[in-house]
Amino acid sequence: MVEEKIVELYPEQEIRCPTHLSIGEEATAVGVCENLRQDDMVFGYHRSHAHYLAKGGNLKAFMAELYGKATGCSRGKGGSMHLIDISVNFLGTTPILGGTVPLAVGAALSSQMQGKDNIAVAFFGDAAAEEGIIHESLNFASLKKLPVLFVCENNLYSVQTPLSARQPEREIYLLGKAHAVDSYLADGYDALKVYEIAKKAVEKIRAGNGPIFLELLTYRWREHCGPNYDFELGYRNEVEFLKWKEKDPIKKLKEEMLEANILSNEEFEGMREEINREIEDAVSFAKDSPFPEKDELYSNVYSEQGHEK
Amino acid sequence: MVEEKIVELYPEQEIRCPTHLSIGEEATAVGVCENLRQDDMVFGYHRSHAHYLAKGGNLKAFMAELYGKATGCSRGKGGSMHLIDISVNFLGTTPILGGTVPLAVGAALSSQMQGKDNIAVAFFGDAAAEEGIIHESLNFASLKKLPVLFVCENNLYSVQTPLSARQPEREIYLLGKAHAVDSYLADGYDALKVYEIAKKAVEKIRAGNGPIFLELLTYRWREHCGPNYDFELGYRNEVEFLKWKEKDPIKKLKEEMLEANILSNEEFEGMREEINREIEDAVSFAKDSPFPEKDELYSNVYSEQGHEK
Amino acid sequence: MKSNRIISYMEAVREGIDLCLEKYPSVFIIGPGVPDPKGVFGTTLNLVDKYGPGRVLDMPLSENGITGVCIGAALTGMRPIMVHQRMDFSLLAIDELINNAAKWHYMFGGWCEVPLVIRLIIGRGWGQGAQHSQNLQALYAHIPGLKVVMPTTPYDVKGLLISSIEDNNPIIFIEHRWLYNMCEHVPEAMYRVPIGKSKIVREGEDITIASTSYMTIESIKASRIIENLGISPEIVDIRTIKPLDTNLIIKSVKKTGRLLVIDSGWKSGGIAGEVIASVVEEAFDSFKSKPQRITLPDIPTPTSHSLTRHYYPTYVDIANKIATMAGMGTEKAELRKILKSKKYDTPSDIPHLSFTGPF
Amino acid sequence: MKSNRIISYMEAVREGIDLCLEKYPSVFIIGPGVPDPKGVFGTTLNLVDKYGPGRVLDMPLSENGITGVCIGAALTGMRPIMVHQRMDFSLLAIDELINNAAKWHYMFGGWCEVPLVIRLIIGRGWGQGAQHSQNLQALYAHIPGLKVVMPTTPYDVKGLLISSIEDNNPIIFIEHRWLYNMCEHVPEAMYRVPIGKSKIVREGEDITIASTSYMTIESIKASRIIENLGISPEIVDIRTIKPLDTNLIIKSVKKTGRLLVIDSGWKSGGIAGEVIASVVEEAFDSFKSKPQRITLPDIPTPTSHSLTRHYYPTYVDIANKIATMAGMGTEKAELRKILKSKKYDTPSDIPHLSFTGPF
Ligand SMILES: Cc1ncc(C[n+]2csc(CCOP(=O)(O)OP(=O)(O)O)c2C)c(N)n1
Ligand SMILES: Cc1ncc(C[n+]2csc(CCOP(=O)(O)OP(=O)(O)O)c2C)c(N)n1
Ligand SMILES: [Mg+2]
Ligand SMILES: [Mg+2]
Repeated sequence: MVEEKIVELYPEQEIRCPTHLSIGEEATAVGVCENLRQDDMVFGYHRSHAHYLAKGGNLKAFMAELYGKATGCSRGKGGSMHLIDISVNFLGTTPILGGTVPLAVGAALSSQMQGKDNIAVAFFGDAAAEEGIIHESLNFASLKKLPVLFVCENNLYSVQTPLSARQPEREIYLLGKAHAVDSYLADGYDALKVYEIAKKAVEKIRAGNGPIFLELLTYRWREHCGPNYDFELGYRNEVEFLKWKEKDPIKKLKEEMLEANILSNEEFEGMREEINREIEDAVSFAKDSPFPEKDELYSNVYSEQGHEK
Repeated sequence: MVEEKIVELYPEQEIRCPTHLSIGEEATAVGVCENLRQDDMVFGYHRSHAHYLAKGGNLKAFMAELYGKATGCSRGKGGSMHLIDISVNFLGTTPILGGTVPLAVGAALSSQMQGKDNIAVAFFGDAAAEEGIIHESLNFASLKKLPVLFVCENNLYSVQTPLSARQPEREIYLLGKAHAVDSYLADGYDALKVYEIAKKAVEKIRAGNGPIFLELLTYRWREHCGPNYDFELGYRNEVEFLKWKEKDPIKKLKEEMLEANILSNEEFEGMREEINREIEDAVSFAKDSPFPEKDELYSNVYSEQGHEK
Repeated sequence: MKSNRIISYMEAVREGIDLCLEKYPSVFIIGPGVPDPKGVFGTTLNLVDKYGPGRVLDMPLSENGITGVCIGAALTGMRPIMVHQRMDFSLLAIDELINNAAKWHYMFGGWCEVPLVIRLIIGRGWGQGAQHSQNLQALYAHIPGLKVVMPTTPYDVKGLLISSIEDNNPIIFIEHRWLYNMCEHVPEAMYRVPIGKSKIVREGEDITIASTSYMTIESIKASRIIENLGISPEIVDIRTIKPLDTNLIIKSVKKTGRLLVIDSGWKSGGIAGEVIASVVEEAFDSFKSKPQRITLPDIPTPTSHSLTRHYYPTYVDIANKIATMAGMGTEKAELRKILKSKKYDTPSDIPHLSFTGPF
Repeated sequence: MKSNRIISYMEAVREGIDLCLEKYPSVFIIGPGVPDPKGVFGTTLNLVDKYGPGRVLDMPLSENGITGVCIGAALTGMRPIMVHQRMDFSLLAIDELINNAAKWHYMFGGWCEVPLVIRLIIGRGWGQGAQHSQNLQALYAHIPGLKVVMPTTPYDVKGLLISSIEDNNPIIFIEHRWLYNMCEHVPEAMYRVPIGKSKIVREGEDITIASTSYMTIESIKASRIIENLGISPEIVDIRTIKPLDTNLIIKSVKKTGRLLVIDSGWKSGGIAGEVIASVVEEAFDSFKSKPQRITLPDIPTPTSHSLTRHYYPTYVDIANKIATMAGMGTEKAELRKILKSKKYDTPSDIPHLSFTGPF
C-alpha cells in the first residue's frame, strides 16, 4: 500500500530518485522479518522498501528520504536505494549487486565475537547471486559457522534479462549447499510458508548452528525501476504477470485469515484505513519537511569521532 | 628434474625472482596435458613450471626467463610467474589468484565463436577456488556450454595456511557441481589415473558437451616459494610429507612402466641422461644469454599494431 | 553527395558499434541488458536482431569474471566490446582490468595483445547517489597499458569508438549520460578520430580552458556568457586522458597565459590536477596567473537534488572563475547580474527540462 | 626512565597492533597468513599465541568478500585491521573499499561509521614483476571518505597505526617493504602520530623536496650527497596523502622557491602531480623555477633486474635533478663524479646487500 502510494505520487516528479518497487514481493520481506528480534540486523539491496518497513523502519523517515528531505532516514543523502534505521537494526541498503551480503556476514561475525545471540540477515536478488562476492560470503560464513541468514529473492529477472540468459539450469539454492550451508528452496509468494520456513531457519541459526540459505521464488509486478507496468517492452508478457497476480500473496493471506476467522472483514478494512492514514501522514510529513541545507553537503564525509582512548 | 636443477641453482642468486616449485605435483600437469593437442589452450598460475613444460613449452626460453634474460619466453619481463609459449598455445601464467581462470573461459568462448574444436584448460590451486571469480567463470562456462576444463590442484595448503582454516568441510569439486558443471574428484598423485580421467574429460568437452571441473589431490614437497624444505616452520610436519613422498608419482609411474615392460631400466636411464643434457643445455643457454637492454624497458607498454582496416 | 544528417550521441555510439560488427567478424558486444528492449540507453538497440545473440550478448552479473572472459577472448582472436551501464560497476572488474588487461602485452614481452573496449557510462542526475554517479576516470588514467578516452561530441564518439575497436590495446571508453541527447552532423560512413589527440573547440585569446567530456559543454555555455564581457576563452576538449595529450593545451597557454582545467571528477588526485602539473612542468614561464581547476568537491555524491545543486559545478561557476582569472574588476558586477538570472534556471538533476530519463 | 630502545619498522608495526589488541577488545586483525609462522613479514608474529585465533585470524582468499565482512563488523562495534601482503591484491577488494567503506558514513547521513584499517604492503625487488609490486596509492587518494597514510619511519609507523586504529574512518595504511628493516628509537608506550600532517625531516634553504614513503629515504640519501656541493634541500615527508596536507610544503616553497616532488608510484595521475597542482594553485608566485617530479615511468614493472635497474629512480637521479633545478653550472661535473661512482653500488632489486628477503 505504501508503494501503491508511491506509484500514485511518482508522476508528480517530487520523488526524484531511482525507485525499485517491491509490489508483488511483499511476502518474503514480511515472512522473514516477522521472525526477527529488534536486535537482529538486516541488510538490503536496491529493492528494499519492503524489507525496511517489515523490519519496523520508520515510515515517515522513509517517505521523507524518497523526497530528498533533511528529515529522511539518511538525511536526504541516500534516497530510495540507501535506506537505514539503526533504531531497529536495519543497517542499510545499496544498489551495488551483492555489495551488502558480506556486510551481513560481518555483522554476524560481530555477534559471534561479542558473544551475543542476535543474528544477521542479507536480502539479495537472483542476479546478485551471480556475483562472486556471494560465494566468498557463503564460504566464510560456513567456515566460521556464523549466525547469518542468506535470503535470495528470485523474481526470475534482472532488469529485463531472464534468469535463463544468466545462469545454467539448476536451482540457485544449490550454490549455498556447495559451501556446506543448509539451503532451502521455498515459495516466496506465500507469506505463511515463508514465515514457517524462516522461523525454523532463524531458530536454528540463533541456536548456533551456522548460516542458512533460502531461495524464495517471487515475482515483481511493476517495471524494474519506476512506477509503471512494462509489458509493452516484450521481455515478459502480461499472461505471465496475471498468473502471478492471481496468487497475490496479500490477497491470499487476507483470504486465509478471513477463512480461519483470525481476521474479520471489518477488522481488515479498519487496518486498511489506519494504514492509509499513516501513509497520508508520512506523505504530508515528507512534503512539509525542509530540504537539507547547503552545509549538509559538506558534513559526514569523514566521521569526526574516534575511539575513546 | 628441471626443478631439482633450479633447487640447485637458486642459491647462486642468479635466478632473481619468486619461484614456486611444482616438485611433487608433476602428475597433474603431465596427466592433463598429455591429452591436449597443440591448438588446445592452457592458462596457468604462479606454480606453473610443470604446466608450461608439460604443454611443450620451450625449455631454453623457460630457463632464460628465470634468469631474466632477453631470450626468455617473456623476454625477461615476466620471470617464473609469467610464462608463455604461444607456439604451443600455452597462453600465460600469473600470480593473482584466480586471475587467469576466466581467461581460459574466454579462450573457450573464442573457440566456440570461431567454430573450432580446440579446448581451453585453466589450472589453479585450492586457495584460488576461494576467489569469487572462479564461480563467475564456472557460471558463465556452464551457461554457454563452453569447451573448457577447470583443473583445481588441491595441495592442501595456501602458503602456510591449511585448507581447514579457509574452507568448510566439503570437497572443492562440489563447487563445480553447484554451477551444473560435470565435476570429479581424483587422485592427482597418480599420473596414469589423472591421464585416464583427463582423457575422458577432454574427449567429452571436445565433443561439445560443455565444461568439466576436476579436483586433483596432490602435494607440494618444497616450501611455498623458493627451493628449500620448510618443515621447521611447523605448519606441516615431515611425517605428512614422507607419507606423500612415498607415493612419489614419478617413482610410481616408473615402477609401473618397468613392471609392465613398457620401459626398461636402461631406457629409463637413457631418458634421464638425455633430459639432464637438455637441462644443462638450457642452463648454459640461459646463463650465456644477454640481459635485455635498457630500451626494452620502454617497449611493449602499448601495442602499436591495430586491426587492419 | 554530402549528407547533413543530424543524429544524437546515443545514435552515434550505436552506429559505430553497428559498423564494426558488420565489418569485423571478430567483434562482439557483451553487457547486462545489451540485447534487451532498452538496449543500454539505446546504444545497442536492435543490434541483436541484425547480428544474433552469438555476437550481441547479455551476461550474468559477474563483472570481474566476464571482463576476464573478454580478455581471454581478446587474446585468442576476438575483439570484444564490454559495456557497464554505470561506471561504478567497473570497480568490481578493476582487478582484471588493471592486473591483467593493462599488463598482458608488457609482462609477456609483447607476445600477445588485448584488443578490448570497455564502455563505461557516467551516471548523473535524478538522485543516482553515491554509488551510481561516480566519475572514476582518474583511476584508469593512472594505469600504464590502458588508454582512456572521453568523447564529448556525437562526431567524436563515433570516430573514437571505431578507432578504439580497431586498436589492439585495452581501451577505457567513457561516455557521460548527459551527452546522450546531444545532436550534430555525423557522417554515415566509417571514419576514425585518432586516440591520443585533444581538440580545440573554440579559439580564443585570453584564457585556455581544458575540459573533459560533459564539462566541455558547460565550458562552451560559459564562454558564450563571458564573451559578452569581452573575454575570449580558448577551449580545448581533452578527449584522450591516457596517454594525456598536452600539446594543444601548452600551445594555447603560451598564447593566453592562463589555464583553467575542468573535469567531471573529484578534485584530489583527479585529471584536472594532472593536466595542471603536466603543463606547469613544461610551460611554467608562460603563465600570467596561477592555473586553476574546477572539479567536483572531494565528497561522495549526495542524492537529494537540493544537495546535488551545490555539488555539480555548472557554466555559472565556470564563468565566474574565468572572470576572476581574467582579472576583471568592475565588470564583475555586470557578470553577476547576467549570471544571477541563470544560476537556477534548470533543476540540477536533469540535463535540460525535456530530458525525461532513463538515468 | 627514558628508554632508547631501537627497533625496526617491522617490529614497530607489530608493536602498534599488539598494543591496540591489548587495549581494545573490539580490535581484531585478519589476513592471509596473519597467524602463520611467518606472520606477514614478521608484523603479526606470535600475536595469535597471545590473543588467540578469535582475534588474530587467517582468512580464505576472498579479498572483496572479507573486506565486506570487515565493513559489516566495523558497522556493528568492531574495529578490524585487514592486511594484504601485496598492495596489488587490494584491487580485488576495491569495490567494497570504494563503493561501501568510503561512502557508508556519508550516504546514510552520518548514522554509521566504518572504523577499519586496511594495511597494504608495497612489494619491490627480486623480480616481483608487474602484479606484485604496484604502488597504487593514487587510486585510493582520489576517493573521498578514505584516508590514506604512508608512514616512512619506525616511529611514525607505530604512531600512525595506533591513530588509524583509533580513527572511526576507513584508513588505507600503506607500508613499503623496503622500509621494514630500517631501525630507530621507538618508545615502548602507546603514542599517536596525527593523521593528516606532513613532517619536515630535514631543514634546508635552497629547494623543497616533498616525498612519500620509501622515496623519502632516497631523498635523504640524495641530500647527503648534494649538501657536499653547498646545496641545502628541505625535505618534507608527506606522510598522509589523503586528505593531503600541503601546509608545510607551501610554507617551505615560500622559503626555497623550488619544489621537487618524489613519489614511489607512476607519474601520470599520481600523487606527485597532485602535490604540484595543489601547491601551484596556492603559491604560484613563490616559485623561482618550475616545479618538477620524480616518479616511476608510466610502465608496468618489468621482472628482470637488468630492467628494474632503470625502472626505479634512486638517490642518484634525485641528486641529479636537484643539481639541475638549483641551477648548477660547472659544479655539475663534480656532482657527476661523485654520483658516477655510486650509481650501481647495490643491485636494483634489493634494498641493501644484507637484505635477504622474503619479498
Ligand atoms: C554490480 C552491479 N552491476 C550491475 C548493476 C545494474 N543493476 C541494477 S539492478 C539490476 C538487476 C538486479 O537483479 P536482481 O539481483 O535479480 O534484483 P531485482 O532487481 O530483480 O530485484 C542490475 C543488473 C548494479 N546495480 N550493480
Ligand atoms: C589475489 C591474491 N591474493 C593473495 C595472493 C598471495 N598468494 C600467493 S600464492 C598464494 C597461495 C595460493 O594457494 P593455492 O591457490 O592453493 O596454490 P599453491 O600455492 O598451493 O599451489 C597466496 C595466498 C595472491 N597471489 N593473489
Ligand atoms: Mg531479480
Ligand atoms: Mg594450494
